Amino acid sequence: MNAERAEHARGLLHQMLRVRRFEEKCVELYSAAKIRGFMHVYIGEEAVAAGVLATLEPEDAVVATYREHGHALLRGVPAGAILAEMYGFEQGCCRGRGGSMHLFDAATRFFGGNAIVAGGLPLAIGLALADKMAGRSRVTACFFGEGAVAEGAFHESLNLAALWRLPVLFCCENNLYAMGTALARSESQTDIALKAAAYEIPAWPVDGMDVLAVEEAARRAGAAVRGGAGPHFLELRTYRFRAHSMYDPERYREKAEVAQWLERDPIDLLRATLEAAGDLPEPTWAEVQASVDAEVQAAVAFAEAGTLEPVEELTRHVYTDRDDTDRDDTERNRPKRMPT
Amino acid sequence: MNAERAEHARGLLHQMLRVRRFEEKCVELYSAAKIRGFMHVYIGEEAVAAGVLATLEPEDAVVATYREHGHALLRGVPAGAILAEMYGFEQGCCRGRGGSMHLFDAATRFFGGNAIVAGGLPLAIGLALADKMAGRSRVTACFFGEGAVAEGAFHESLNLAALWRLPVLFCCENNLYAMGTALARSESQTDIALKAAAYEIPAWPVDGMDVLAVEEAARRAGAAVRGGAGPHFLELRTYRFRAHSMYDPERYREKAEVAQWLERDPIDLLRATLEAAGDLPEPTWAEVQASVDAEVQAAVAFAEAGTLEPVEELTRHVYTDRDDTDRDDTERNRPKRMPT
Amino acid sequence: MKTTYREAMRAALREALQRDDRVFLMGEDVGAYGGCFAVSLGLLEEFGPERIRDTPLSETGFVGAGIGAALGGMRPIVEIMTVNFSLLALDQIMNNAATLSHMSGGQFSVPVVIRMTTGAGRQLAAQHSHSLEGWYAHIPGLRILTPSTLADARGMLWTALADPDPVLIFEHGSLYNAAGELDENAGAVDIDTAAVRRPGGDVSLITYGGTLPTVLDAAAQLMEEGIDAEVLDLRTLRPLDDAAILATVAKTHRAVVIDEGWRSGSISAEISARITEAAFFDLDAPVGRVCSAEVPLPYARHLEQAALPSVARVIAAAREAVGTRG
Amino acid sequence: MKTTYREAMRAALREALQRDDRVFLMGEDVGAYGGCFAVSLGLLEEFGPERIRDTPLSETGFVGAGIGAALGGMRPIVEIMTVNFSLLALDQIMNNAATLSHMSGGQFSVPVVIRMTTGAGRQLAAQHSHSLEGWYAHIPGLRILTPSTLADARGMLWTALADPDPVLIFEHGSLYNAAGELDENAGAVDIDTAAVRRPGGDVSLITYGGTLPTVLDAAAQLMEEGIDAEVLDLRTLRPLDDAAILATVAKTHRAVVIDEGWRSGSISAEISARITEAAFFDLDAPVGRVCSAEVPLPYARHLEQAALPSVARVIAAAREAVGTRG
Ligand SMILES: Cc1ncc(C[n+]2csc(CCOP(=O)(O)OP(=O)(O)O)c2C)c(N)n1
Ligand SMILES: Cc1ncc(C[n+]2csc(CCOP(=O)(O)OP(=O)(O)O)c2C)c(N)n1
Ligand SMILES: [Mg+2]
Ligand SMILES: [Mg+2]
Repeated sequence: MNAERAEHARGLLHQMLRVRRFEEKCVELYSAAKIRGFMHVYIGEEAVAAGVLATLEPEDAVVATYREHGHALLRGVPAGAILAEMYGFEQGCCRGRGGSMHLFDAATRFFGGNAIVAGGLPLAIGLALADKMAGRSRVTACFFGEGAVAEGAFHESLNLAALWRLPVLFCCENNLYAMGTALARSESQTDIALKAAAYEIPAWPVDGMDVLAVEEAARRAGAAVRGGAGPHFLELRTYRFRAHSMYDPERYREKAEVAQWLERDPIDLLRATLEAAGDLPEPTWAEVQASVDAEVQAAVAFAEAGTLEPVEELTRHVYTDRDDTDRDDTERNRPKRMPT
Repeated sequence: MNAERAEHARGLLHQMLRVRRFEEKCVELYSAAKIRGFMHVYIGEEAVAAGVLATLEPEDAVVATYREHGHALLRGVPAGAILAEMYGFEQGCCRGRGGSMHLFDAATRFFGGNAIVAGGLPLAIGLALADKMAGRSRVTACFFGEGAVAEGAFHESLNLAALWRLPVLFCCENNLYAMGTALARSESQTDIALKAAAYEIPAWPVDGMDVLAVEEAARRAGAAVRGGAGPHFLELRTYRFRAHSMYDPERYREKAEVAQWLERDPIDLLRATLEAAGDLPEPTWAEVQASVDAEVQAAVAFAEAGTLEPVEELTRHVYTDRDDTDRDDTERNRPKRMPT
Repeated sequence: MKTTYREAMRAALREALQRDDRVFLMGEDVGAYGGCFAVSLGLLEEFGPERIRDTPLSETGFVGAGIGAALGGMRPIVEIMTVNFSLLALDQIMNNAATLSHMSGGQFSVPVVIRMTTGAGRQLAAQHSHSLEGWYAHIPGLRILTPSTLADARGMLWTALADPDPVLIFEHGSLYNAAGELDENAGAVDIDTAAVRRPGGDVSLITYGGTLPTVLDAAAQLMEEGIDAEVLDLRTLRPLDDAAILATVAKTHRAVVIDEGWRSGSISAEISARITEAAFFDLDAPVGRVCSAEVPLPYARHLEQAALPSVARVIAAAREAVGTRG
Repeated sequence: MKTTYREAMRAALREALQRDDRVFLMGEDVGAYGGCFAVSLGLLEEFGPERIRDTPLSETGFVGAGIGAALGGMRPIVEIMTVNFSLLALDQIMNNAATLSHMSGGQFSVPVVIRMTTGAGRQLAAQHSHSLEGWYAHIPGLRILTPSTLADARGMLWTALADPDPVLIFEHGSLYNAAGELDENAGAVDIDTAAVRRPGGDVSLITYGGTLPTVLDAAAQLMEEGIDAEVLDLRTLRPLDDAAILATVAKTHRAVVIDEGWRSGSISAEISARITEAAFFDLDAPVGRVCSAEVPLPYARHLEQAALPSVARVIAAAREAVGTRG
């Protein structure tokens, strides 16, 4: 690799590692009962979010699922604000109201955090429609699992996007399972990219364990989307290394299958590539790890220092605060303050 | 044509004419305010129902839409019972509770009459699933318009049918418009048969103005379905000659387009074929017309003689009558009595 | 100016489209067809297909898209043909539109307006006739409007669009042809308060939307027998204007709530419960209710009419309330 | 026999599958995964994939398929993971399951059972925590069950399956681990009547489902201060057992309804209205209500708990009812 490319790849490695370590910490904190409710970690799938999000601009929008810690983090939501959210503290990115499955951040145009499978797709269509109607050259990246493909909302959304040539980048995280349901038991046609083709949406499968391949595909597709070529669709073939959620005893898949995929750990793969090329000297790798550890540690400290929102605030935000709203502003849904 | 085939074709002509004259009478009666509510006639599309229904067995099931007078009639629901239903009389096939959009008939396994676009498809899946689980070799024929293809329910249903290899014959009545919305303005991919292919369901387009072609396709597909080959899908290309409903001013299509399709009137086409082959001597054609006219006239007389259900019965049938139900019967949803 | 409810709605749409670039109308057949109830007739020609946007039959998809577009800075007006079809979009309405502001800790607002036709009376039977506006009023995060007059048909939309939160507007199908006088300068109206449509001292008849004309007829007839009814039009079902409800009850000490929803779990029950909670010792009679029969609306006219609140049933309920000794 | 609510449900499922060939269970992850709340754990091994049928994520599709299969002579049990997801299937539930019998003039019955988890308390936030069973009770044509005890968890399913009409069973997520004694021979129970879970003479506490334990706790504490509360478990929300409701009110003259739904338009409002209508002059105090705060349920535990009916709030409402001079 040339130096620039190596530098870039190290950046991606860093991003993936941020997610990995953050998620590992979340699992630990869940076991310690600091985090409650349903929690779904992204371990094993880091290359997908890292590769795609590396290609987005600040004004683009991101819509994700309940397995979205990594997406939020890589989109720029501070780790502390995410973790504090899972602690249920008012310093959380949603003041503790959303929790793990419902992270939102206006500052980075991060629109969730959607815990209804496929429920985020119509939102993405609308965000893209707003951009298109306003003549803004932006991309809305919409992440969802392959399980979402069976939902009607998926199909209605793809059709609308294609029909109206909306600037949506569909990112299907095909990790082969929807909870305990293997793809072949949920779709008569398991080739997901073909689904998109049925809407005349350009679509192609990508090795979701190879962050460079993901990034390359996302950049190509994203450029087309941004250029007005209408929606594009990536099927990102990946695997979750952990259970579906913290409650899943994993009865539905073989240990051997998991072991096989572990050999394609996206972090190990990139690290090996870099090392083989001599592009990851030991001090650098140690530095990356240290910086990630420090970030995670700081996030924990931030969350631990959090405070509970006064219970009197319970019904606040069901409706928009009337006093801090100019009823006719043009910039609603822009942040009032950066989340801490 | 050989004699048997000619006889058969004349039968189909007769069936189409029954629908045509019945529908024309409905329009007349609607104008006379005998029929109220929303009413959608099938004029122009007769070859579809006539061709498909000719291939079904009595134990098969039929699910249709709100444009279903013709399907009900050809399935064997007496014309009088259908018309009395539209008059709102208790002699109607649903005692006047359903009206034009909600015809049902247990005796002929006619399951509606569904006025939610695509709402009938999941029902058809379930009916077919029941047959399959019970080991019965039956077909469920499910009719719907091309407008339904945009609904999520369509996609969920196709996937379930294919995944579980259910005995469903999907019959898409592609008349090019959903109310005022032309197909190209509602689907990014206007080749409907391709949609089914995305579920690995064998699908092909058929000239829906040629009743013999429809019948041939339905027989072939139906045999496969009945034989356990899983769902099949026919895209029946047709056209409605009249407005969407009795309220539609038809702003959205050109008169010339309608005129062009009128030249492919399915009744005229078959009649011409038969005549050209000398298989429709004038007395026979006159007899067919006379018998149809007599049937329609008798139906009107039957409906006109109808009576209103006592208003005290209003809330009956919201729940199943407890006394006329053995709570553990094995033959629920079989007719208690033939509708008159 | 002579106008109709339909025309008043159309004028409101036109004004909104003219005043604010961010406003657009989206739904099935709003454009080329002219709207299934002709409300948007002519707007396509005036504003073009981008802003009068026909959608495929995809209620989840386009309602969700409206919510997303609102998040993205637009002011979408989404039309659903009939309230029954809105069930197909209920996940988007309840799980997204109504929750996003709260789930995000107040970061986002969802300024979408969703309009739909509601109600029975036109023999459309069980899949096109229900009155679910009172049922929708259960959902926190939504605002529910039920314009019953020409002025409200003309004026509520703009106020709804100016509201930062999701607003659902229910237009009763039987009102579209209602004709009458409307001020040339009629414009935005408040959407916070109920309105006394007929003052009276003997009994409060509380209603909204498509049932208002029935109730006003009943009140006129009641007057002939010496019962002076006050008619309160709720206008907004969520949030309810408690002050107005309690004010009329404080005046009359007797109330009947009339609504076209099914009785069990109706908005009438909520109003009855609130009156009882807040004014129990003021009441001279139990709060009465006149609702629809609990039946999927039948097609046959005599059965349909029997299912719905009628002048006769309102009068009977009012008489009973007044006849009760306090 | 020691058992849990979850095991009692599973025993009921197993019995139904054994007794009737037409019964099958269908839903997301009911099979290989063992059920998202482990209710159906082990049943796949026992009954095979045809009868313990995993579905794709297609709530409209598989709920509609359950309705169709019921029309076709089967006795499907459809599981929806969580009540919020049922909104995706609401069109099938309201426009088909609840109307087919009536629309067809009584020709068809729809003997489908739809089970789902409801309720909050486990910090699952706004898209997994709602209590919509009272809201569903608005819909004619449905029967709504809310088993709160081990005996009802064990016994309601079979009766529901024997019913010719669609039955929805709401299982409160906080109850699955509830443990206790159940008779070895426990079997089908009636689904028509409410049950007095604690007799008392001073005030009626009317509740159901997941809130019953809270209310029983409150009643025990109230006894310590000399207030003897009667606790009525509604068991079935549609149709309501009016006789039982009026009987307890006739005894105590004071009532508080407790339910986890949002307050406005809740089933509590309906019960309050009915009591007022039928027993106004028997009441010594207005009917009280303890419901959930009108907010999409928040994640943070202290906020979630504050939103839900609590022992303290029940006690306060009971005290207020008893303290009111009649
Ligand atoms: C509409 C809906 N149905 C069911 C669920 C429960 N559920 C949560 S995640 C999940 C599996 C989704 O799988 P997939 O889309 O592949 O995403 P993954 O979890 O694999 O990332 C299910 C069934 C839900 N949240 N929403
Ligand atoms: C879910 C739903 N949305 C909207 C409607 C209103 N509607 C009735 S028929 C129709 C057009 C359907 O077109 P298509 O499926 O092509 O059938 P066709 O009328 O052409 O036979 C529409 C939009 C409806 N009945 N159901
Ligand atoms: Mg997956
Ligand atoms: Mg069509």
